[in-house]
Amino acid sequence: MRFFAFIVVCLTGALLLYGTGEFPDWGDPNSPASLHLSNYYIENALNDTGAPNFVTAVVADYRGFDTMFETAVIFCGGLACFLLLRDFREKKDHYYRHIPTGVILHVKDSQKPLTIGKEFGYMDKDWVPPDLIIKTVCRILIPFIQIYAMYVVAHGDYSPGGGFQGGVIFGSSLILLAISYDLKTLVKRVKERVLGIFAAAGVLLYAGIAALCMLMGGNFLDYSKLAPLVPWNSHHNIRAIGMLGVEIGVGIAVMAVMLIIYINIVSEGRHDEGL
Amino acid sequence: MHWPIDIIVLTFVIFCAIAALSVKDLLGTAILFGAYSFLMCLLWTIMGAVDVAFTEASVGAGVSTVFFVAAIFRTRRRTKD
Amino acid sequence: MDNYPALIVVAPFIAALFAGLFVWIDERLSYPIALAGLAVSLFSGIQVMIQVIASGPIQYKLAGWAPPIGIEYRIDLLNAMVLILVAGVAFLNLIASYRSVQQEISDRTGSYFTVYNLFVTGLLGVSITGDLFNLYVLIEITSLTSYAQIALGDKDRGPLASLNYVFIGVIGASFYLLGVGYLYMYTGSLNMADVAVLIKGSEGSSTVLTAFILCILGIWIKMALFPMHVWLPNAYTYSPTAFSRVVAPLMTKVMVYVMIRLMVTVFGYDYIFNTLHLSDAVVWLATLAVLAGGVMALAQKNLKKMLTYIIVCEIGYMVGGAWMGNQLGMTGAILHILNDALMTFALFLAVGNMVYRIEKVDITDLKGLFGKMPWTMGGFVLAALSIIGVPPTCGFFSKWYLILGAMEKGAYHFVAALVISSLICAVLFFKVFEICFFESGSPDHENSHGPVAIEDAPVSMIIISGLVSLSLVVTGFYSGTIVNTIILPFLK
Amino acid sequence: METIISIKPLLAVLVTLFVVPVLISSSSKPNVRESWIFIAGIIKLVLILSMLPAVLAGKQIVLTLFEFVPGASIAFRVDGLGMLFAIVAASLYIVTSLYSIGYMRGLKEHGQTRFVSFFALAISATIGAAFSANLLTLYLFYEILSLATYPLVTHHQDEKSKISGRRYLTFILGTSIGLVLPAMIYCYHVTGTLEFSTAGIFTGELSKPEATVLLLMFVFGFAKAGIMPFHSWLPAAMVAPTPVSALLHAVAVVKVGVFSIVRVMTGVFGVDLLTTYNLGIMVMIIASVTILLGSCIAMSQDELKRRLAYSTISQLSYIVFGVALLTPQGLLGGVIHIVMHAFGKITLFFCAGAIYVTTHKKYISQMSGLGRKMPFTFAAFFIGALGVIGLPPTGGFYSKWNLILGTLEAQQTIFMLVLLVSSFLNAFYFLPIVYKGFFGKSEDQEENPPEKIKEANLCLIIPLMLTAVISIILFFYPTIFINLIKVGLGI
Amino acid sequence: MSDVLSLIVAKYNYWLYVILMMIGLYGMIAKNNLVKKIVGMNIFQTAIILFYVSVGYKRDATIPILANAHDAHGATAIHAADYINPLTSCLMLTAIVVSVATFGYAMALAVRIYQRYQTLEEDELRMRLSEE
Repeated sequence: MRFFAFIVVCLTGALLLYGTGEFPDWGDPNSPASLHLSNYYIENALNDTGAPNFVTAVVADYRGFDTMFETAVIFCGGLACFLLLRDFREKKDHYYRHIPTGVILHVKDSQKPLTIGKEFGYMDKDWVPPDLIIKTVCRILIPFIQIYAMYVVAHGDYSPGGGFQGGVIFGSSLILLAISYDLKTLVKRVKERVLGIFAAAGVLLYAGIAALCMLMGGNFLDYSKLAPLVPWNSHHNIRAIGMLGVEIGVGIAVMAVMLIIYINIVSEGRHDEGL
Repeated sequence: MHWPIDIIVLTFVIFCAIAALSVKDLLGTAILFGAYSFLMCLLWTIMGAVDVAFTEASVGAGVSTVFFVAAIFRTRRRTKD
Repeated sequence: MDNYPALIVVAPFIAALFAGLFVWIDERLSYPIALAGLAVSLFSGIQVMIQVIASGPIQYKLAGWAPPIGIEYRIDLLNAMVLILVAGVAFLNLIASYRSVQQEISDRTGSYFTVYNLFVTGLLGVSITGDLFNLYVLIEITSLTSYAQIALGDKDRGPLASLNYVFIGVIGASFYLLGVGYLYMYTGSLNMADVAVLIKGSEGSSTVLTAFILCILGIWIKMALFPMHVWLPNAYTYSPTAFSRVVAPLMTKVMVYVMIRLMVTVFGYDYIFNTLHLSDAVVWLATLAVLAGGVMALAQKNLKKMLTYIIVCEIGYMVGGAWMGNQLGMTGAILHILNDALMTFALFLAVGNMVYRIEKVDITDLKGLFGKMPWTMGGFVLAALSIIGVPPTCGFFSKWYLILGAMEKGAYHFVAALVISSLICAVLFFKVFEICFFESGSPDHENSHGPVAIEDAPVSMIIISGLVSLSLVVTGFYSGTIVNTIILPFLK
Repeated sequence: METIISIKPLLAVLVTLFVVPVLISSSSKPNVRESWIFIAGIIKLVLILSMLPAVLAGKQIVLTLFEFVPGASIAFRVDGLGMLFAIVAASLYIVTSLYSIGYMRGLKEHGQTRFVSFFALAISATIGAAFSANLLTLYLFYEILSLATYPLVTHHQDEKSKISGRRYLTFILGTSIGLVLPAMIYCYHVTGTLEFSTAGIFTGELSKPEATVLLLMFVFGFAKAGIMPFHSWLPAAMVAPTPVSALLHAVAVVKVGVFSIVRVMTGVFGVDLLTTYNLGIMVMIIASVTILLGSCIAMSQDELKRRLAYSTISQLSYIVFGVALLTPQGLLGGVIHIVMHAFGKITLFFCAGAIYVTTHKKYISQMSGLGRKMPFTFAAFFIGALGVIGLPPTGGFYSKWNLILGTLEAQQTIFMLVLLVSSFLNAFYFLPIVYKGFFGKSEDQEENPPEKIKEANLCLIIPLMLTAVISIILFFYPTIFINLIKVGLGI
Repeated sequence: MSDVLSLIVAKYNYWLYVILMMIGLYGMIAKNNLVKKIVGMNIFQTAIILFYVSVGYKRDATIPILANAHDAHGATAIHAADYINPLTSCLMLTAIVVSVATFGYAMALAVRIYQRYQTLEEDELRMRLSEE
């Protein structure tokens, strides 16, 4: 196998190197790649779309269709993990911790779950008491991370970032919550149902705005046709508003999907205990 | 002239890639892989592709590593190769 | 309405999202929504086909940007045909598979329908787009959704088959992406028509050559051309019925379409056949694929797996025809996209019906099935005859063109391979028929719910299965019309 | 040539196909089912006969259904040759249907609905093959016929029929896909058409070696004609119920094979091309070998049906032989043998079946003395045997006579010898059966007391007497068929 | 000598991406552990992204965000040569998303396979499969 792999790899490498032979120099401003289309984008993006970040302009508008499916890809990823790992069966034995005393109870019959509250807490097989420093730091940090995520989403057309990055950051903040406390805390606060709806709704927001353009008489994704819907808008390019809408959609979807994937992997689909 | 920085970072990237594939501890692989992603992100920033770099920083170095660690948590840490 | 081209892809997409949304609200609604999306897509496909036949290729500018800047859909006759095929097969399969999804994936049907519709969206998008990178994104959608669905099948082998498919699928898609990158390096454009103009006259360029090899190689891996087929049999065998029924007819065929699109629209005949002279080598490869597929099919004990090897063999047909370098061969390849999709669909529909009743389809499990499931077996026989190439089923007519093309080129080894594979298929299927016909199985089949008397599949499944099988004959009779109105005008 | 566009050929083909759903739906009521068969059969015959006057007047009835590619369409054309074959097949279908009622019910066979349905399908395909306007259509119906007969051959669904069915398909499908299909496509590749025409479709594109290979591919490829070495499916197929053997393996299936070869030689290659390249001799040698070997093997068979099968193999080659003579007399003799042999051989099979149903005897050695108990059956057997041997007063004489004249016309005296020797052999293996039947001693009196064996029931007797009588009538009135051949081949 | 140096400077980025890709591909094919394979896969994909980003790079150009956007607003002319290619960045955003989705799902598959077979080593898996 190793030998075979070596041969394949060498052949591929040789082919790719051969292909680079006629490449223009690295960073050559006059290479065809940097002239044909990119110049158009750089020179016209601001006028066309009102977004000073050319990448965002291309991502959300010129090639917005790609991005819609990119979001669909991430949605697929989440859905795939859900389909693969999600295990709806109730687990038979549960561990509980009696909070005042610290005694661990092992309940084998799941018919009568203990009420979780001041007296009893969940606990996992390899439960360790949450570290106070980590807990506190995270509790303080998480809201800031989330605000930053929202900034990244909203400010995507002026600075690097956009819906995807923002969504990932938001998702990470919640994952941080799960890691610093435990998975139960997260699952209790963010219901699986909510995540599922968010994931679909985020992509749907994107596709919906795009389809709305179609209903307004334009082509699919042609934001310029949205103008009648936002009559109060006077000094913003209508396309920039459309882009903002889809970026928010992407952000929501990505946030939800990241959580779905994480929760399913870490708890093997049972949504009870994890890292 | 960015190329000296570029080539240094690139060397680190390749080093990390090889290391990530060859250590026998998967948790080590996870961390090396995170480092690889982060260096990659640095490389792209040098080349000016800030959006890509940002994404890689949040995804590659961030969430991917978390997924990785989560998966290792549910499987085995040791490996033969 | 000018938005039909967009609707073809968008309708199932939005339907999928709504279906995904309703999983968490009322799961029963997911199915009708998914079905409606596919119906709209099919309808739009037919509308587009009518427009294309009437007034030539349609361009659709997504987001309203003119082609090289934005993404465009460019629908000519070939696209339109593949689109209708994909939408039609997916739609019919969704109707036929409702019961088997309920049986196999009972606790997450809504999500399954979502994934299913996304998969179909991907296939439709691949067949409609005129943009190289958009094609890649949509290939990835089809891939991810198929990874997901394969893992849902067999509890033990499904995930492994899926992971293998992930690795090979990623290699294939990445090769394609690299190829696109090289093309972009050379031309600075991603639009197919634009790229085709820009690479004209650059026959000697190593970049273009590498791009060409990478793209074609990537697509070959994705379509499972021998010897890159290793992932296919396991992946298709261990997937759930509803999925294997749609992926087996469509996935490889859409990839063949992509290959033809790259050959015809992007790189051009002239470059491939007159500059590179690749025809001979690839036809030999296709010959090998045909033979190897047939021989490996002979060794199988599981009916589903046997059929997957036949797919490998049929891919050889299409690749061989497309690379024959003449019009007849290309006609045969394109006609075979349609015919093979229908044949495979009919076969897998029948097999799905069997799986629904007897759960395991090792060949020895099929004893006495003619008596117990006469309608299903009727469909199966018709489809099998089409694979063998018995007139008037459609399989015969595409084979006709392929052989004619091979004769024109003088590639008699390919002719021999086609004939031999027909014979092998005859042996294969009659081996199955013999068991179904002669061996009288015990009156009660054992399955996991204990002994159950076998009867034919539910009516919804039988009707679709019978309909598709009959369509094989109808398509066969109208092959001439299809060739004259769709394929020849496209190739001229 | 004047042509009439009419839907009649299509109807004639489809009528028995359309009746299949009706048959299936009335499977619980055997009498209703059988009456439908007769209605369909009679409609079919009437349709065919209604086209007869036009065909005799030298017109052709054409109908193009689907143009597949220019020159190769799904199309029908009724000419003399096809008409001749269609009349024979359709009329014998009615007779056989009657016979099979007696046979199947007499033996209480299972799956009778399946049986009659596939029978109807097979006869549709036969008529389709007869009316084909081009090689593609012919191939289409040829294949349908192969597949439709498979469930008939393997009707008993036991191990023996499984093996036979396997052999049947291997030979028939193997040769048609392996040889005919490439040959046909090559023809199209070279000429761009597959339409039959009396002048042939080749206009000098073929060199002699190419033509030789192609012709061989066709002659061996149409394995239904039973040319050696692709003959052994026919004896194997004798496991089928006798009506199948009678109609299909004496008339429909095998004759479709021969008919296809005739069509290819006269309509695709054309007599002129074959004469130019002197290819007739080659085919004649092949046919002669089959004729003689077939007869010799037939003599060694003890099972009656197997003997008949080998006899059929040898007789079929007469037809090929006659056509390969490439002279008017030879063609006439060969093609008319389709008719004459059909009536003679079907009589023989009917008799074999009647004997089996009544006495459950399959082997010739058990049959001595039976003739006295079953006089009608054995009388018919005698007439049938005469027809196959080619002696007056049966139609068989007429074809043998013309064949011999043909050899003289072509100045192939050696081959005349073949015919004579073979006729002698035929007599040698048929007449002793009749002799033993009437004059031999009954052997197994203990097992089967003589009073238990009596003449077969009416459903069996009427058909076999009918065909025997027709084969005598044909001796006196063969004109209509001769005219059809003359119209069809333009001689 | 300076020729060689300039050639290296001109092309080394592409060469190194090829090497990185080969490492990834090798890991994907030759490694025995499924998780390692997945890592190889990701390295392979990132290498391609590196290639695209290299294609989009321009000497003496800055990041593709309009400088002084807030006050300029189209008043001053924009020079295309000043900014790097935004198109490749856009494409690679998509590619990264694809790679992370695939990565996440592959990890999920690995967990699933481990659940079923208690191992992630390919040779052991093969042994288990042939036993059954």
